[in-house]
Parts: sequence; C-alpha cells; structure tokens
Amino acid sequence: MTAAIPATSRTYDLSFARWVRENVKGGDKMNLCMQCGVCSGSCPIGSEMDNGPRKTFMMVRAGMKDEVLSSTTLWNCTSCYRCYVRCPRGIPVTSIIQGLAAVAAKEGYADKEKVSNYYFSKAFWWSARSFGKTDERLVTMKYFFSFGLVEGIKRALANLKIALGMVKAGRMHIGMPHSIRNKSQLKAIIAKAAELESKG
Amino acid sequence: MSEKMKVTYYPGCSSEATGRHLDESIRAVMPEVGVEMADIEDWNCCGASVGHIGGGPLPTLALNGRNLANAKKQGNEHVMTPCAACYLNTHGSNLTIRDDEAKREKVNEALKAGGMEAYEGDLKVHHAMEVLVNFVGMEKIAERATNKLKGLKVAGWVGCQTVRPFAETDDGGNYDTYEEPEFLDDITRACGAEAVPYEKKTNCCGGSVAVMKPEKTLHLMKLLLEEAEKAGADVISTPCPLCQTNLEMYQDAINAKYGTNFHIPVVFPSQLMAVAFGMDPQKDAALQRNTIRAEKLEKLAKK
Amino acid sequence: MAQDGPQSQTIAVIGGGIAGVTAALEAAETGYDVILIEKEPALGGRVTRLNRYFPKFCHPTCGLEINYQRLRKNPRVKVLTMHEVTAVEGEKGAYVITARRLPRFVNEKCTACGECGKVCETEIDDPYNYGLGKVKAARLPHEHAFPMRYVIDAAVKGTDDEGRIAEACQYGAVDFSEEEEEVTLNAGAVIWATGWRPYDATRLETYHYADSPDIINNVEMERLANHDGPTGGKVVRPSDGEPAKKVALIQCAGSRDVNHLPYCSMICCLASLKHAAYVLEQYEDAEVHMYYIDIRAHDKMQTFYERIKVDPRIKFIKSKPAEIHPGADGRPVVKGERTIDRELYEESYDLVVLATGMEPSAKDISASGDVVKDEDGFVLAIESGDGGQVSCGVAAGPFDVALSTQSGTAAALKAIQAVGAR
Amino acid sequence: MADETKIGIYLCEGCGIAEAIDMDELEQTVSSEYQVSTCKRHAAFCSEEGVAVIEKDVKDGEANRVVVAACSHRVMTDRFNFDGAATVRANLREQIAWTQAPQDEDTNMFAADNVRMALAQARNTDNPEGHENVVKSEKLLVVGGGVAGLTAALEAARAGTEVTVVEKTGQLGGWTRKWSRLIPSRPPYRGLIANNTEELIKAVEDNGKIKVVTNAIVARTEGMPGDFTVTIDHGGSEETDTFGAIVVATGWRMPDDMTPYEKYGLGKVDGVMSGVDFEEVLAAGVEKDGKKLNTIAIVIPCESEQMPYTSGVADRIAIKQAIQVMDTNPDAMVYVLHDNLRAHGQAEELYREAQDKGVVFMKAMVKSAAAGPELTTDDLLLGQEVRLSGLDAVVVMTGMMPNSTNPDLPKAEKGNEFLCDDVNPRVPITVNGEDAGDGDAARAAPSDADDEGAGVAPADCDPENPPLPGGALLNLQYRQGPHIPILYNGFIDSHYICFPYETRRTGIYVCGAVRKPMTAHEADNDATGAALKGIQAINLVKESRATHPRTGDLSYPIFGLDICTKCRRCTVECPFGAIDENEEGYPQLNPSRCRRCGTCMGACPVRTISFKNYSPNMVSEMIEAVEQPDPFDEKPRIMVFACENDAYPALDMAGVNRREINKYMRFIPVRCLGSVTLVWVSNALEKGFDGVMLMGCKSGDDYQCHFVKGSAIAQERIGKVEETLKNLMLEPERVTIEEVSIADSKRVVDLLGKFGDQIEEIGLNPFKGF
Repeated sequence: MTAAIPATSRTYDLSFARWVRENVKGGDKMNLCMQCGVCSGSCPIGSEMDNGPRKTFMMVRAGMKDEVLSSTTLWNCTSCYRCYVRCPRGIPVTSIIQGLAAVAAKEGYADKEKVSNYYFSKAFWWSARSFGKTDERLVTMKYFFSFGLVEGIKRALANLKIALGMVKAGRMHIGMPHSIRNKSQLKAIIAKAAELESKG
Repeated sequence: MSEKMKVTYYPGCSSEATGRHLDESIRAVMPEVGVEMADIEDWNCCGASVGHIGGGPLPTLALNGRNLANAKKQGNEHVMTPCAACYLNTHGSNLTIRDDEAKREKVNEALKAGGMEAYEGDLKVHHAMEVLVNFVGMEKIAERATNKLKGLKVAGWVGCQTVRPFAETDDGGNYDTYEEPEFLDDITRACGAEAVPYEKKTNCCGGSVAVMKPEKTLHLMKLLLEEAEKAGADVISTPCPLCQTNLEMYQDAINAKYGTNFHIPVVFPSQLMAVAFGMDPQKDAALQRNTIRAEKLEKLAKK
Repeated sequence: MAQDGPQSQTIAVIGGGIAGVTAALEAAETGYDVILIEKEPALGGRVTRLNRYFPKFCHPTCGLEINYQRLRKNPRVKVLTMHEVTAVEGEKGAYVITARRLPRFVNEKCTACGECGKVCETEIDDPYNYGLGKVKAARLPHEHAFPMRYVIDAAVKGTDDEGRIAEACQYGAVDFSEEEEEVTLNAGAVIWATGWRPYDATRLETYHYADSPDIINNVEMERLANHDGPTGGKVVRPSDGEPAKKVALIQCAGSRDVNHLPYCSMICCLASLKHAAYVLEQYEDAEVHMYYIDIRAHDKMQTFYERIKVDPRIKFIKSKPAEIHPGADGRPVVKGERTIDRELYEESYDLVVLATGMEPSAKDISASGDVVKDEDGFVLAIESGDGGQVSCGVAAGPFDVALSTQSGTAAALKAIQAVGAR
Repeated sequence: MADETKIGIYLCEGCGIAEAIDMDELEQTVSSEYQVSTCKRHAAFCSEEGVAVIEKDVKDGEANRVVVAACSHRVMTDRFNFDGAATVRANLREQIAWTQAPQDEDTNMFAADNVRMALAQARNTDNPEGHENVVKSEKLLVVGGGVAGLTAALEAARAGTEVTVVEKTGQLGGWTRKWSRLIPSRPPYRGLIANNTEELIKAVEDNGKIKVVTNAIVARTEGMPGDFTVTIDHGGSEETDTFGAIVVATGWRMPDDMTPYEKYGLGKVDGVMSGVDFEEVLAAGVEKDGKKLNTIAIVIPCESEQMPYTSGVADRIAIKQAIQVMDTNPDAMVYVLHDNLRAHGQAEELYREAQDKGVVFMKAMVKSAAAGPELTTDDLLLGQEVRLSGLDAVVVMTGMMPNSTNPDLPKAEKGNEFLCDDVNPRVPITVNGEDAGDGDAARAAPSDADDEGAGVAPADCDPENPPLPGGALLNLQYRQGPHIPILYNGFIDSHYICFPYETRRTGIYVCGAVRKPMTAHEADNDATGAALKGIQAINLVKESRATHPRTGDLSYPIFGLDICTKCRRCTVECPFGAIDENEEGYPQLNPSRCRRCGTCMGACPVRTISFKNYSPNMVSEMIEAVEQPDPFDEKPRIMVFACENDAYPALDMAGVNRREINKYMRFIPVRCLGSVTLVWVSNALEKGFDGVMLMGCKSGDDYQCHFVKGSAIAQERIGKVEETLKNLMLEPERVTIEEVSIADSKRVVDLLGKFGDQIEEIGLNPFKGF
C-alpha cells in the first residue's frame, strides 16, 4: 500500500476517507454512495455483518478507521457480487469491502477468532507461493491448524468424512501437491509485485 | 458462429481436485460442439476469492498477468475457463491490465522480473458458459444431443460469479442477466431434460465463507436444496465448481443441523451434455466423481 | 392535409397531453394558428388517466374540461388524433413533420351514439386502463374523451364483428378501408410536448413486477383509485379483488439509478404520498409503508408532505428495497435494509406500488435542426434559444403538471416569436 | 329584441333519441304551445346535410334564433354555430335518451320540458357583441428588474411588444446578479456555469422596445386590462403612463423573521453565515477576511422547523455552493447537512458531481451550535450524536420570502384581508371530501406526534396586522383594495394546478420567486409564460373578449342602474374585483377586469344585472316554461341548477355511461353557482317545483370553483333561503346544495335519486296548480 493511513483527529475528518479513495480498489467511487441500503439489503449473509457495506461507507466518511477495520463486515463477504451489480450509483461495493479487508489484514486488525478469512488466505498464499497452485487439501489443513493444534485436529476430524468421500471420488489426491513447472519465475513475479505494492 | 473456435484453456486449480469432473466433462464436450482447447502453458492459480486479502491486489493481478501473458504467447485471442472464480479473476485482471495504465506498468514490471514479456490486456477472456451461449449456440448443442435426457428434472442453479459481475463480455454486452439468467435452463432443455422452475437461480451458497465457516452459510445452502426439492428436481445443475462441491459435501451437515433429509445430486451442465451426447459416463461425464451419485442421470447414460 | 393560413406561420404542437393542449391553446388564444398532433384516439395523455392531482386532490379532468371547451370554441386549433409523429426536419419557418396516421376505422361522421360498441363482441386490453381491464374493441376511449368519437381496434378486422359493426352504424361513420399511412405536415414552429411513459418495470429484475399481479406501478395505481377505472375506484388487490389495506409504496423504481434512469423523476414522491391518501381514505385500518431514499417535496410541496405525515397509519422507511418477490403465501414480500436503524427486513403486503419514473416519449422521435436531445431523451431548444423548435412538459424534463402547463405557456411565446410575431 | 324574433327549432332523431322519445308528440307540443317560425326533424342534424338544413333557414331569414334539440351543448359546439343566429341547445340525448326509459310517458314529459326551457331561453337570448373597446395601450408593464422581470420584458419585446420595466433599486439583475456561479440547466447537468445576468441586463438595455426605470416603484394603478393607468414614483417625482397588462416579478427577500435560524448559530455565533452571505465568500475565492475557508458545514434546515418556502431551492443551492468550494479548493472538507435532500429532476446529477468531488452529505439534524463554530448534530445514519468541530464556517440556507408586498411602504388602509391565506394547506386530507365512501374514517386523523402546525385550522388572519408586512405592490385603485390576493405561505400563486398564471386580478400575471420558490433558471422559463399571458390578455381585450377561463366570451354584465339600490353586493362579491363604485355609489363595471362568471348577477337582489345571453329573466322564464303536472298525477318536479364547469359535464357523463337519472329532475346549466340568484329558487317553488337542488364545485380549502368563491357564496345565500321557505310555509329540506366534481358521473346519479326520494317523502309542493 501507499502512504500509511493518516490518523483521524475528529469525527468526519475526511483524511481517512480520502486515503481510502486513493488506495482501495473502487475507493474512488465510494463517496457516490447515497445511503439507499440496496447493498446491505442484498447481502446473502448480511445478518452476519455488524454494519454492512452501506453503513461501512458512512463510517469511512466519518473517519471511523478503527471501527471500520475491525468490523465483521469485512470478513463475511461471500463475493456474490449482488451489491456490486445492483448499486444504483454504480459503486463496486464488493471490491471496496474486499479492499478494506486487505487493508485491515495489513494493518493488523485481523484477529484469529473473528477473522478466519485472513488465515485461510494466508494458507492459500503459502500454497500459491510454494507450488503456484492451490492444493485445496493442504490449504485446508494449514488453515485448520492455523487455529492451533487442538482446534486443527478438531476441525480436520470434523471434515474427515467429507475428505474421505472426496478421496474416494478422486477429487482429493494423496501424495505430492500439484505444482507448476517454473516456480522460480512465479516467485520472482510475486516478490516483485509485493515490492511494488508496498512502494505504491 | 464459425464452425470451429479455438480457445486457450485455463482449467484452474480445482480442475485437479474438487472440480475434476468439471474439467473432465468440459474437455469431453467442448470439442464435440466445435470448440478446440489448448491449455495455458504452465498455468498458475488465479488468486481465487480470498487471495486479495493475504496477498493484496497487485500480487493477485500479477498471478493472472502471468497466465494471460503465457496465453498470449500461444497466439490465440480467446481464453476460456470453466471456473467461476478463475473467470472473475482472470477477466477482472484482464480489464484492469487493459484499462489501468499504471497497474499495467506494474504488472509488466513484475512479469519482467520473471523474465516474461509484457502483456497489454488485448486477449478476450470467456467463461465456458458464455462460449456455449455466444459462440456455440443452443441449436448446436441440441443437435449434438442424440441421447436426450428424457424425463430428467433439472434445477438450474447459476450461482454468483459465473454472471456477476462479468455477465458483461469482452465483446461488449451481457451474455445473460445478473438476476435471472436463462442460459443454464436452455442448456438443460437442449440436452432434452426438463428445466424445472428454480427461483433461487442466482442465490449464493456462501462461497469461500462456506469453506471457512460453514456454520454461517448452511442456511443458505438449505434454502437452495429446499427450493430444488420443492421444484421436484432430480438433480441440481451448476456451472461453478465451488458451488457444486459446497452443496454436495455439506448436505450431511445440513441434515444433521436442521433434521432434514436431503440427498440431491449436484452436477455440472457439461456432465449433462456429455451424457446427452451419448459419451462415456465415466471417462467423459465423470459421473463417478459426484459424491452424491446422480443415479437417474447415470441410468440415462449410454453404457 | 389542408391548413388555413400560411404554413410558415402555423405552430405545430406534438403531443396532446396537458402540456401540449396548454401550449396549443395559449398560442391560439393569442391569435396564432396551431395544429395539435396526438397519437392516441383522444387528448389528455397521462393526465386524463390520473385520479387526482397533488397537493389539492382535485380532478385532472376538471382542468381538461375547461381546456376542451376552449378548444371547441377556438377555430384556430386543428386537432389531429391518432397521428404518431416519427420525425421533425427543416428549419425555422419551414418544418416538415412526418407522422404515421393510424387507422381509427371511424370517421368524423361519428356521433358517438354507441351502436357499434353494442354489437361488438371482440374485447381487448383497455389501453386507457393500462391493460388492467378489458374493453370492447369498438369503444369510446373513455367517458371524458375529446374528441367524443369512437375508435375501433384492428382486432375486429376479419372477424364477424367487422360486418356487424359496419351494419350497426347509421351514420356512415365506420370505415374499415382505412389504413395506416404516412403524412407530412408543415409548420413554421414546432413545440415538442411529447410527454412520457412509465419506465418499464419489468426491467427492474429484482422487483419481479411481472411475477405478481399485486406488484403494480404508480400509473396503474391511479387507475385503481379512479372512479372509471377497472375497479370503479376501489383500491384492491388485482389478484383476488380483496381490499388492499397493507400497501408498500416503493420510491425510485428506476429513477436515481445509473443502471436505469439516472435522473430523479421529481413527481414520484408526491404521487406516492397521494397514493397513501387514497388507501388511508378507503380503509380505516389501512397500513401504508413508504420506502424512500429522500422524500423530495419540491417548491411548496413540503406542506403537502407534512399534511400526509400526520396520519399515524403511514410509516416512512428510509430504504431502497433490495428485492420484491411473491412470497410463500403469494403476497408480495419487500426485502431490504432499514438504513436508520440498520435493521434487515422482509415484510409482506397486500399491494406493492412501484413508483416507476418518467421516461421521455421523445426518445422514439427523430429530431434534427435547432433542437437537441440529451442522453435520456429529453428535448431541449438549442442554447441560443432563437430556433423554431421548443419543448415543454415532460418532453423537456421531469416535470409535474404545474410545471408542464407553465412551461407549455412559455413554449407558446417562444413559438410565436419563431413564426414572426404580428 | 323580442319583436322580430324568429325561432327555428330542430328536433334531432339520431343517437337513440327517436327510439326513446315520441317525436311526433314532441313536435306537436312545440307547434301547439309556441310561435315558432319553423320546426324541422332530421335523422342527424350534426351531419353535413343536417347542418345545411339549419344554415339555409338562417340564410333565408327563416330563423334568427336556433334551438337545436339534440345532444348536450358540450358537444358538436363547432357544428351548431351559425352566424347571425343565437343558438340554444336542448339536451335530449345525454340527459334523456341515454338516461330514461324509452317511450315512457315521463320520458316524453322530460323531453318536452327540455325543449320548452330551450325555447324560453331562445326568446330571452341574443348573440352578444362585446363591450366598447377599452384598450388605450398595448404596452406591458413589468414590475421587478431581477432575472424574472428582465426575461419577461425581453421575451415580450422579442414578440413585438413594448415594455417598461420598473425596478425598485438602482441596479438591475436582482439577487442572481450577485451569484458568481449558477446551476447548469442543460446537459450534462453538471459543472457550474458562469453567471450570464450581465448579458441579460445588456440585452434588455439594448432593446429598443424596452424602457427601464430604476430606483422606482409603482405608486398607483388605476383602470383595467388594456387601460391600466400607472403612476410610477421615480425617486419622489411621479410620472404616469398607460399599459395593457402587467407582469409582477418582484421576487423574494430574506425572511423578516430570522429567529428560526438562531439554533444554527446564525446571528449568534461567529463564523455562521447565511447562504446569501456565503455567496460573497465564494465570489472572493472562498476567502473571508483574507482567510481561506477549508472546512465548511452547509446546513439545510430540516423539514419540521423549516419555512416551507425554502423547499427544493435551498437544497440545490447548498449543493451548488459545495461544488463551488471544491472547484476552488479540491482538498476542502465540505459537509452538507440535510434531512431529505431535494435534488429533484436533473439536479440528481449535480448531487453526484458534488459527491464525486468529495463533498460529504450527512442526514443529520442540528441540535445546537457553539463557538468555533461547531455543531452538535444527531447523525441519523451513523445512529449517534456527532460533534462537527474544527469548522471554518457554517452556512445556513435561509428561506425565500416572497415580495408579495412592498415592505418599505406603510400598510394599506384596506383590503388587507387579501393577504390572508387563501387556503390552509395543512387541513387534514380528505380525498373524496365530505361525501367520501367511508365518511370520517376517510379523514387523516392528526397524530398526537409533535408535527406542530400540521392538521391545524386555518391561521385566523387579522386584516389589521396581516402576515405580510408593508404596502401593496401595484396599489390597485380597486374597490376591493390595493393588493393582489395571495395563495398560502404568502406567495401570489395560482390556486389552479392546470392554470399556473391565474391570479384574481385580471390582466396581472405573476412570475418568479414571488409566485413560488424557484431557481434563476426556473424563473426564466416562468417569466416567459407570464409575458405571453400579458400579451394574450391585451389581444383578447382588444376584441372585448373574456380572458381565462371563459376565454373569448363576448358577453358581459349590463347594469340597469335605474332600479339599483346601491346595496354594493355586486362590488363586494365579485371574485375579481371588477366592479368599483362611482361618486354616487353606483356600481361601475371595468369590463376588461370581468371574467363573466355572473356572480354579480347572482348577488343583485333587484335582478338588474344581466348578460345578453344569460339573465335572471331568462332563467326565470325557463323555470316557468316547465310544465307542472296535475297534482293528482303525483309527479314531482325538481329543479336542478348545475354548474356548467363540473356538475353538468358529470351529468352528461352519467348519460354517456347510460346511467338512469331520476325522471322528475329538470336541469338548467349555470355559469357558476355564484350567478344563481335566490329569486330563481323562490320562483321555482312558487311555480310548483317540489324541490330545488344547486350543484356546484368544491368550496372551502382546496376549493374547485373556477370563479374562486361562487360555490361558497351560493351556500351562504342558500343559508338565508330558510326564511323564504318558512314564509311560503314550505319544508327547508326542499332546497339543497351539493358539491359535485367532474368525476362524479356515478355519484351524481345517487345524489339525484336520494333527493328525489326525499322530496317524494315530503310530498308535493302545495303551491302546485296555483
């Protein structure tokens, strides 16, 4: 990301909103929100969200950085894109919520209990980096165990039946993970991208 | 359409695991309707639906940049993927690379670091379903469907990312609507099966959230199953590998939680096509890979 | 067609709704020749289909009656009905207007005696009621039709009705040989008063307008409440005729939406407040919920809004519903987020009224010369304002009736200037 | 006129008339009872041949009065219109053939009576020729030199009319001239536009047809349309000129009472300013006292406490000003605090532009303002109290108060009641009025909620200290006082949605922000319309014709002063102040002010006011013409005076729908219930009518009377009828008045039915047969 997020000194200090505008994908459209509620009303698991997209946008305007970045809204987006295509102001709502989630992760707002996505994503990137592909089996395992050994085993066992079914159906293989050939190339590319990202 | 269409094929990671039967059936049926596929050389993951969080936007963009650059090398303007998430990321990245100069430069810088040539965003990314709608056409499918799936009741469940937000195609216009797409039922009918009315056509199963925290999304999948049952469907047909896996593997959990007794097979349209085309139920339709076997469909399959 | 006076001094008014009729009369009463061109069989456009006006709850036909009396007494205005204008070309002083003359199958000999209607068996969806009811194919457009002349729908062609109807008419007024033909009219100035149509609610996929008879649009609500509408003025559920006591009024159904109509249609909020009054007035135990983004009470309408607001039976919910669909019991369900308290709701109603926005009809007419159309299809005189084409009413922008008649009067003067004031 | 009167009567047999009515009997009645010069029948008189028949008779001198017994006078008007012969219509179709039992004894009696009444009418009518030409000037006077006034002048001049503009100040252009940027009125409807007022001023000054007088006000206005003698006070020196018509465009001013805005800190807290003052800051590059203003809250006073006349304008101006700040300083922090943001029409795009540029909109209610300045607000969307601190300025959008009076002048001695609300816009809504299906359930019950103002009775206005301060704009030298009557909230608007320019002072048209709140662009368009009405009025008056709504009517009231008792009722009751009094106190008509409603005629106790084609005598004879059956036949007769604007059309439409109407009714269309004199009522009862019904338009708030008070006046008069009835020893229930709308084609049938039954219950009028 670019310049660090400015601290907000007072309510409706717009510096946070404007930082989001510059640094979050789709953020440039966020201020167009007219607070109609279609996005939050369209969300399949909106009930799992404390604020929902609409209010989140209002809170960004109000400069409520902490509340926004620690909000459960960011971690329960199923990426169904209903809000995105329905928004009467053409705001890419999904992208902004996901963008804010990325920010929250970077800024260390992702706390284990609440924010499993973050760990899932981490596990996922581990796989992507190491093999260039997602090995669902390993990602899931790594994800489970990112909650600690006990929790990991618990979750693993809970899903054992499913896993076995998958193995039986040939949809989960045993043995070495799938991998691309030119791993070094991919590593270099991702590394560079990450570097550029942090530079902005 | 021209008799033959050449596409560079991007199977996506699930094609080697949970989505194998999608990959296998797509590879089987596409050539039958005049679509020639060649895989993207040494393709990598697209970033799926959570990549952006851990990795951030630019690395995700770079992942897709690499795939597209490789596809470009193969000299064919059409890229096709059967996976909703792959389509979303590849298509979205392609647009960004095409329209956002700053990002394009960064991506290309990253690609350069990997010793790759720059990519300008001049390929066209299609979802396999869009190819069937816009390039193949239902007539052709119906024509090829010699083994009509008489009496099979199919609930067409499109899900989300197959049409949202990119029902909008690289050739301009939408290949179907965001809320009430019809292509899936059209395919069902082209295969000679009955498309039962299915209101929750574009409802969400929970996607990756379902993988991470099923407890939060089981009610969504329950709704989808109820609707299918109400409609008297023998099978649910969905183009999305994650949707297929979720709805299939969580039925036990749903039954346990809600005291229901769901046992509804969830198949891919390409599996329906393979059977309707009279192809091999195992090798081509990969019906053995459904953990909830679609017996009725299997019975219809040519032995 | 024949025109009195030099055509270069004739003012053509396209559209016989309240704006067009006003423009035509104001020009004629100032001493100028006018051709008033209407595509329907009778004048009055949208307004004649309204039950009441806001904020006074008076009857639109009342003003139309006065205007029709003015027309009857004013030989300067030539009224052409069933002329659908397709193009306007030319320049100040010499415009050529191309129109499709649609067959009425009834000529000026008609006395409106009604014999043709008596024998006619064919029924069609009543265009006057937006298809909410059926009507004889041979009919008087409605009780207040001007001109008071029958019209016969082409549906009877080739049926036994054709013979029966021709026979029934004792005045030689029925003429089935009429065919659609293209006519051209000449004028020195053109007033666009082409009005509007409700935005096609089927395009609002998430609102499932087509999937339930109890999800209607705002113009249909006017017919439901109207004494000569399909229900004789009772606000009921179209599905089963039961009283519609719990009613949802959905604002911005198409308007203020970049995916549909980017502009605010201006009248919907107030029309919906009026609709609330219709319901509250008919049922003591009525329950009306108005879903809105902003209640837009323009100029002095704030007092009207407050006047409705005092009724405890109406609730205002700041929320644009995300979805509306027929529920399990068949009643329409409205789903979304209440923005003030961030509550998610899913509520059933007897009747849901979509306040669909206004789409300019001028979209369909090819314009050229000293007039421009904006992206939405509204017609505007060229910047300098000294051309011979002007617009008024909803052809010019989303206006209410007061603004339409006001702009119609203004348009008359601009046209008079164009034909060379005497 | 009577002696060489030749009446031709034409009995039409078309449209089912002959099927329903015994035409031979009808013809028999006519020729036996009346001296008609010719009586003809035809299958369809409206046909070419039919019309030719009548035309021939008129040409051959067979008839100089034509009675067409066919359809309603509301149709075929253009065809039954003959030069040199007054035409009267007897309604046999809509009223009888379509509503009565065919070939029934009562149906034939009904038909005979309609023809009898028409013949009586014909004997007492004549084609009116207009009053003497009063036009002394065709010039237009425009009062007010703001955008509206200047546009009215320019547009009128472009149409060839000479104009004089009178501006109170020394500078043309009004408020708008002060704004540095304006709201765009054309696509793409975003991007503020330069102020073009200077060009407008120049165009006016350069126009040879326009004379501009600044630092001047209208001291006095005498006369009438076509002949307004106006005295212009030009800084003390008076000059007089004559005009054909007047356009009033006096615009708006800051509210006289600013206390409602104090809660926002206006006038109390430093740094809080009005939107008007903020325009200066904007013009100076968003700088005040050399200091850049970067953090600004723009407050749109929220509904409940907001003066109604800010509606819709304040919001758009707030958005405009916010954009202007961002255009000057993209990093500025601008907050617009609103309740409902009224960016209606294309202004929605302006709203998006503001957001695009970073303006933040808050649905927030201001609770209080403190030094800083800072605001404590209730932020409805965040659901919490929000303190807006660190502000450089707070801008409050204040209201637009209409200049319906001139605040610099002393209060007028009389006529201030016309500054009281014409209607009360807050009375509870009833859709169908009193007779609504569900009666009182219908009424919107005022909630006990804190909606102060709502649902209250009309502000009882004390003419001694009217709501609007100051003197009259035109200082009209009218019997009814110097003011132009206002509508509610102080605006001089029309009461009629269909007819936005209808003031109650003929030939005087109002436009711009004095008519209703509007932006400069809207005022521009409004002024163009007002200019047309002015020109039109002059043209009509030149031909001695009436203006709206009886446009073109040549008839006018003639006063028989010989028996006038100087009771002044006509002068008082005229809704348009058309009648003054001369030195001896006799009524003096200003014909071109008159709208021909006949209210004066109805008011005159000695029946000495009449029109050529509409008079007390004419109607009395029509009443008399109706045959009263022998009491033993038990056939009541009920006289219905129906307003021709709404009630009569409703009756016609009952016919169009083939709804059966009580067969004992007899109808006389009247111009307005205001024209109904009580004499007609007593006449009817004396002649043996068993009941009398008056049908008029809605009265009271939201009145529908096309002549303002006709219906109300009639109700008042009928209130007095009881004595008359008592003197005649008759039951008061025999006379009733009903409010009927044009949409009552169903209800009107029930009304008549009920009244008919009621009369039958009461029994026949004992006077029958005397």
